[in-house]
Amino acid sequence: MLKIERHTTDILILGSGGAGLFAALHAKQQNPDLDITIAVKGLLGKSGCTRMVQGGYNVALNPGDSIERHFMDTIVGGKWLPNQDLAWKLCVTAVERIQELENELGCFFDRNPDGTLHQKAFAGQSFDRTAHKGDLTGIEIINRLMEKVWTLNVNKLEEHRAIELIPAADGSGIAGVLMIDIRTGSYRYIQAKTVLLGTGAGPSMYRYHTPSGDKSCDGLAMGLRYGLALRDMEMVQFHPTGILAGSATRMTGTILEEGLRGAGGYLLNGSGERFMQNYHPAAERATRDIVSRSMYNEMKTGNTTPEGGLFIEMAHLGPDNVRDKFPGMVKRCEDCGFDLAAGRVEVVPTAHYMMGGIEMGIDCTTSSPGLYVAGEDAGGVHGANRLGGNGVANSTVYGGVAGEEMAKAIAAGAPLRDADEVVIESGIARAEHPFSQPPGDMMALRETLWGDMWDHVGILRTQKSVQQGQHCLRQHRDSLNNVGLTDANRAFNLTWHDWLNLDSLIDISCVIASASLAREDSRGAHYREDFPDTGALETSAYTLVSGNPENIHCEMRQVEFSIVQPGESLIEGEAGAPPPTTA
Amino acid sequence: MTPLNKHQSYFAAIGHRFSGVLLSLFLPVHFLLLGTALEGEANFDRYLAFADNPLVKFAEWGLVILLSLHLFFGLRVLMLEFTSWPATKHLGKGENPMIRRWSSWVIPSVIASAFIGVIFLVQSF
Amino acid sequence: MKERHLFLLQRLSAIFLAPLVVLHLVVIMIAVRNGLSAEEILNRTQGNYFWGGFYVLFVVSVSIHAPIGIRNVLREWTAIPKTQVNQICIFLAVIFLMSGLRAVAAVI
Amino acid sequence: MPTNNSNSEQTAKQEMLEVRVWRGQGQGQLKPYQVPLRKNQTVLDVITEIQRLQAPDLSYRFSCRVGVCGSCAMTVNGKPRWTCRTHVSKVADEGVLTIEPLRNLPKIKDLVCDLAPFIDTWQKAGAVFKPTGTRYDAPAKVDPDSACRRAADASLQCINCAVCYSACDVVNWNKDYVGPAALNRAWTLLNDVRHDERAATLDKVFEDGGCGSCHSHGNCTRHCPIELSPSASIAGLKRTLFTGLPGK
Ligand SMILES: Cc1cc2nc3c(=O)[nH]c(=O)nc-3n(C[C@H](O)[C@H](O)[C@H](O)COP(=O)(O)OP(=O)(O)OC[C@H]3O[C@@H](n4cnc5c(N)ncnc54)[C@H](O)[C@@H]3O)c2cc1C
Ligand code: HEM
Ligand code: SF4
Ligand code: F3S
Ligand code: FES
Repeated sequence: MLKIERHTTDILILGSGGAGLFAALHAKQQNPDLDITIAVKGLLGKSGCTRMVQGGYNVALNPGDSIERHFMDTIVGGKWLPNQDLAWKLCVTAVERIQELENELGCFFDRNPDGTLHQKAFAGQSFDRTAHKGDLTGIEIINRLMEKVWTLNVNKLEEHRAIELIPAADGSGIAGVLMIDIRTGSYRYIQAKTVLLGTGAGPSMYRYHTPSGDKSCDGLAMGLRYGLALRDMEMVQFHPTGILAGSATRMTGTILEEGLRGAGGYLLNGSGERFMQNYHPAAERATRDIVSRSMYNEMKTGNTTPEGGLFIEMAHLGPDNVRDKFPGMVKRCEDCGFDLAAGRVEVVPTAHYMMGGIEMGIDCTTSSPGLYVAGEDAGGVHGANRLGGNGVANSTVYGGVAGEEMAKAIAAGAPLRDADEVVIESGIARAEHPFSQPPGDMMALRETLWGDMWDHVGILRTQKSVQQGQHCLRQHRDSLNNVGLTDANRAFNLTWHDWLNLDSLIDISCVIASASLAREDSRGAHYREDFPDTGALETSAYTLVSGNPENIHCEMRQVEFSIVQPGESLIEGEAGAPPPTTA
Repeated sequence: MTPLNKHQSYFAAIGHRFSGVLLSLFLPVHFLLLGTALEGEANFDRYLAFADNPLVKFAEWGLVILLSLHLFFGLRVLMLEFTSWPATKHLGKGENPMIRRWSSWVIPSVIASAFIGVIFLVQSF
Repeated sequence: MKERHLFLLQRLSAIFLAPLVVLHLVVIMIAVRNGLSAEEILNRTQGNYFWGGFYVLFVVSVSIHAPIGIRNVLREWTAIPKTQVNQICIFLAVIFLMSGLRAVAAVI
Repeated sequence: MPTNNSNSEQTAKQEMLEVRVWRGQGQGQLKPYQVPLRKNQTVLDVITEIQRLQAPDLSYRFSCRVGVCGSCAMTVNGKPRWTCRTHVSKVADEGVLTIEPLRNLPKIKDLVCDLAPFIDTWQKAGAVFKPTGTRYDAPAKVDPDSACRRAADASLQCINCAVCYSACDVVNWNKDYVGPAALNRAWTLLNDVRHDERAATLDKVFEDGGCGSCHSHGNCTRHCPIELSPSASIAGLKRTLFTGLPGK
């Protein structure tokens, strides 16, 4: 048997995005004596997507705006699927959180000429409420947060990958987490009174995707195996303009910012013609889901670019003007060999965000005592669609909440539980599995998985396509189990981690497929060509998946309209309508 | 590991440093010999005769060059540190103009020092 | 004396030295023209308060400037411990100052 | 349906890139590989291709792949660079790439370094924000055109990639020197009117190994991938000796 190092801590946090770091901070603020450990797959604060946030942070700060407005936009944008209590708490706490970021942590957001915070417009919102720092807001947020957490006395397990949530032997709750120390390749078990899942989900099972390379739905996959239920998993948001540069570059799938379309950029098909006006009156300026869907339809006609996508063109706005207005994007394209200012760049819709996730209570609890969840790993806040700017608000708000709640739980006597050693052993066996198999073509497997999810469970779905997808997934599961690794050096063995990434991604792909099949309507990010109608809002139900991937169970649960009923509104005027101030 | 690719301002810094160190080694000697003038003009003239020795001339010539090199490179550092920089974020606009300007100061500094060395030679023979 | 004072002194002395060195270089150029003689030099300098002041300033500035410079070099390029480096540099400063002032006295 | 196969890559004779990669744990040497030259190819892509197809145990670090996380910096043909945003055609010297880990940092394995000593410099330089407000106050009003705010803005948004740290010879020479990135952050704090202990930060910045140790080599600024100017920030710090704290 392999030797496992064992440690004990009060609070174990998985992930160091907005959720993980805020949890550590707020737990320490509640009680500085707590022993806190952050385990993260990459480097602390340097991995995950919070850092990649471009547009900004939604918060109702302006006297002309209101919590109610923000809330209604969130509910209407989420097509009445959000858990309203969660959405309400998001909107309320965002105000306190952004002020904490500004005032206590030192984020320096952009200002209006009168010195107040500048807030810009994001599609689908009735007010200009997105606070930002240029077009790289995430760097400012996560750097300040990270600098703060560096100064706290917390144990940092960087480059540690969680591989299994370990229940208590007596079934009373969470006992700890099994992980791999990536740098040495050895196993480590951390026993903790409370555990936070903040691994940030991330739809990286699609051919084109935006999240950082360390995100592969590990948290969701572990949660599912552990017995937690996942909601809204069919809701995968696609961003319209991912760079398309061929399968051999990691640049493919990364985002060109939304502002390009907002400023008047054109989307062109393979023959260089605009097409968006054929799909929607707002043409290129329509919301993410509409543009992505239209682009996908256009691509289906076969009128595509050499790489099989479409073009974005800005040159008609004047190359110098474009260079001036979008220096970051122009430079990014230039670095990968494209001329955004004067030429055309190939783009394709790209999988961006998972609205779904582990079912969470208002205090970030899960169905298992001691186990908490926050950020993109959690489901229920956004429903069928996430507003641009609500993602980072979600991770920072609920990360902080989780930190406070975990500290409180410990003050109230949360126990250290004894591990179910059988699960530790099966967790290790699972991770060891590839070393018992002959090396194979993992590259090809990854590409086919990506392709199958993109083609069959992607932007447009039908019962047939999803079933086809499920069939493929079963094959991929078998193939993965037969692909192995040479057991030469386990230290920082990325190929081993590629295998483990695929393992998680295949499991969660099965979940997405199952939820997509269950939802027989089209709303938000989910579009069924065989059920194109939204369906009655009053009877809106959400999907809830549980079980193991070979034996998945999906049920539909009625949404509780605890604050506002479909047809009602908390505001005058129209939620989600473009703000009166913007062009 | 391959060493860092060397660049003009690196050579400026190294040149500045070597000239500074050599000057520092020479200067006390220079002071001491000058000080021997205390013991009368005769001594001092002996020193000057010694200084007429071609080898010593050659050394002095080197020191004049070192002094002017150190001067030019020193001014360069002072300008970089104490004059104001242009707006510093130039996304996509290439090398920082301040760095470029004071890098282009390096070669003229060397040429100017060499020129001063030539004048010294012309003057002393 | 703190690091910031040493840094400030070195830069200030450098700013001071710049014109002095320029002048000194010019004087050398003129002086070497006809071959040096003690008489000439001493004639120029003896009893001359301007040159007296000039060289005193030069000596004092260099005694500040050079040892601090050498201190950086020793700290960065040798393994000599910090306190010893400081002692060496104080010693250097004293040598510079003594020998320099003696020379000035000799020529004035 | 769209596919991602580009036929432009299937030219009869594939041009190859000679790549030499530093391999080892603690000690190591350059090992040669050959990778097909492609149209859209960053240095990170080259390394990825080697790991995926030729050397499965090759270690390197990356995360965002678009130049915001600062995880992927390495030494490429002698210069520190962010590899995810470095197009091969810009750096390949006659079809040859030499890829090594960053300088001035402890090596972990192959192309991966330990960034901890670099991260520690923030505290050493006193680059830690001390708040004047709380989460219950409205954000402070700051004139976006004030000199201070402009200075802070110009040096903000460092991605902590350690490229500057690795490019600076003084960091190599002087073990006590905190290096350009931390000093750059300290400068933004001095220009941040909301920062409570500006005087204390200034004191800390001038301690042994602080801004006085910088010799204005400028190599940090020359290499910073997002074109910040740590040299300018450090010069700003030095200038406070004459001007005092930057005005509000
Ligand atoms: C390019 C891009 C732009 C975006 N722009 C915006 C925007 O403008 N506005 C907005 O509101 N939202 C935006 N989002 C969404 C937003 O970034 C996320 O919703 C949010 O930041 C997620 O935070 P998180 O803390 O849950 O996860 P992340 O910040 O992604 O952090 C996840 C952490 O978990 C770690 N981890 C993963 N697996 C494991 C494991 N097995 N073991 C240990 N650790 C693990 C990761 O390394 C990472 O540290 C954007 C996302 C992307 C990708
Ligand atoms: C012409 C006037 C001079 C100017 C403008 C000048 C300027 C400077 C400056 C700015 C530095 C700091 C360099 C750095 O930290 O990188 C320096 C260093 C130094 N100077 Fe001078 N200096 C002058 C004259 C002298 C003289 C006459 C001597 C010696 C006798 C001298 C010896 C040194 C030494 C040894 C260093 C340290 C070099 C280093 O740190 O690399 N300087 N000088
Ligand atoms: S200053 Fe520039 S080079 Fe240095 S760490 Fe920051 S981003 Fe990287
Ligand atoms: S390269 Fe180093 S010496 Fe100073 S200006 Fe930059 S920190
Ligand atoms: S991978 Fe994030 S900066 Fe290169």
